[in-house]
Amino acid sequence: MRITVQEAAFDLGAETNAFAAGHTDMGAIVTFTGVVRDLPDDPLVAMEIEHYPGMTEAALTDIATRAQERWHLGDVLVIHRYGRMAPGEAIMMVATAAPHRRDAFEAAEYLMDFLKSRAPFWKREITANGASEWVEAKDTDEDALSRW
Amino acid sequence: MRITVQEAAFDLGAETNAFAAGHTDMGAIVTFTGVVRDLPDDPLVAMEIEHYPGMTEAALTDIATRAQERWHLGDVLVIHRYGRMAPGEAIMMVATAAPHRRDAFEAAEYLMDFLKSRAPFWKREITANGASEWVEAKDTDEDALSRW
Amino acid sequence: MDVLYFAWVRERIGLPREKVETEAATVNDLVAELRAREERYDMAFSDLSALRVALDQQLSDFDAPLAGVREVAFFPPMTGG
Amino acid sequence: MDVLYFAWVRERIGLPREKVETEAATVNDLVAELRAREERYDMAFSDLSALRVALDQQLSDFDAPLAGVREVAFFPPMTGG
Repeated sequence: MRITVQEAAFDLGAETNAFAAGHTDMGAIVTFTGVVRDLPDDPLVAMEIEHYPGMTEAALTDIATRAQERWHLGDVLVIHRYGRMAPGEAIMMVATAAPHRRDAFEAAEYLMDFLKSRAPFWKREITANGASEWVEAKDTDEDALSRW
Repeated sequence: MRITVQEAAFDLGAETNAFAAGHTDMGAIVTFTGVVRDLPDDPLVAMEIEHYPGMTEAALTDIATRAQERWHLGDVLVIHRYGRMAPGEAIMMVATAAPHRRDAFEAAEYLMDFLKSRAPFWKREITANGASEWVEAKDTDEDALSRW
Repeated sequence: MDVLYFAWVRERIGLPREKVETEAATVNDLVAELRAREERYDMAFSDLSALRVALDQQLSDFDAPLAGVREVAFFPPMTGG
Repeated sequence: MDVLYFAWVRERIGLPREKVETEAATVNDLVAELRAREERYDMAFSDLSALRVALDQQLSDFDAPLAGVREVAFFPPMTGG
């Protein structure tokens, strides 16, 4: 298991290759990547993410540990950034390796559902006029937890 | 949509980066990669995949088109190899880009479930003593289709 | 009509494709004609539940009509991914 | 006891963390003490349903006891991913 919380950008492809290369005994690799959306008519100029150092790593480790207890997994990777990032940049990724595809898929969805609502990150959107607004949590994200 | 059926190996990280870079207007990117399992005590020395040129591309395009009709997706990528590949090598990958993570995840699972049982590929395992055996289709793979 | 064989069907019959002159009305009729030819065909088609058929590169059924079909393919259940 | 504030809770209260001397038995008691201090605290804690609390970096509840707790954090619902 590798949990990384960092300010710097990461290379999705390089991380994906490194993760896959470390698990050639696993038949199935799933990745999820969250991206700051870059829409043509969007006033968004940046996303800022605040987090709770210490608790963030603990919460992500706890979520990943639960996933490993629940599914037959070879490994789990979570990378999540904080600080300021531009539209089009990757915010975070998770990766799962498993002998079977269903485990890899379900575990990745589980990681994402809990990461969204249980890891202490808060997003703020900075718009062209300099205004900034905290992103509100969605009821659908809280509801997503009920399926697990 | 890009559907590629090829004999050559592909670079999972490079394909993932290229796919993500082409869809910065999408918040969620999911990839699935199937790997020839490389187990320490496994007699497997190679996997050979036969396919049905023409029908393969048509079947994959049909599956991807159905996924795009069913979920809100920005794009779909399918790469599948045929011919001989060594343990540890990637056999295939799918990628989905969507505004929301649930669509990206479900569409990727749907693509995989149908690709497994409806795209004309046949795997053969070559063992150390030179014997080769066709991989048998699993009932669980056929059953997986019933959820869609 | 082009008849194609894949995977172990190809191996049992011993060739990947052949031209077949037939008046068979359905896939089942074509299978019966092929089985009557030689032992290796008879063996290959002995358990249809272990076989799939595609007509002009579309998955189909053994009771489907062959009118207008140019390419028939027989193969075991797929194992891609 | 260290009390931490994140996101708009931090902005409304105007600081990211502070030391608080308290005999509060529960999180609710601590919140009542803070609200009584100043308008900005009263505003920040006006709707507890919009807030979450962590005790020693574990998510908890407002009626949880504070005995033995060294770090309390208040923040809005998380929005990672």
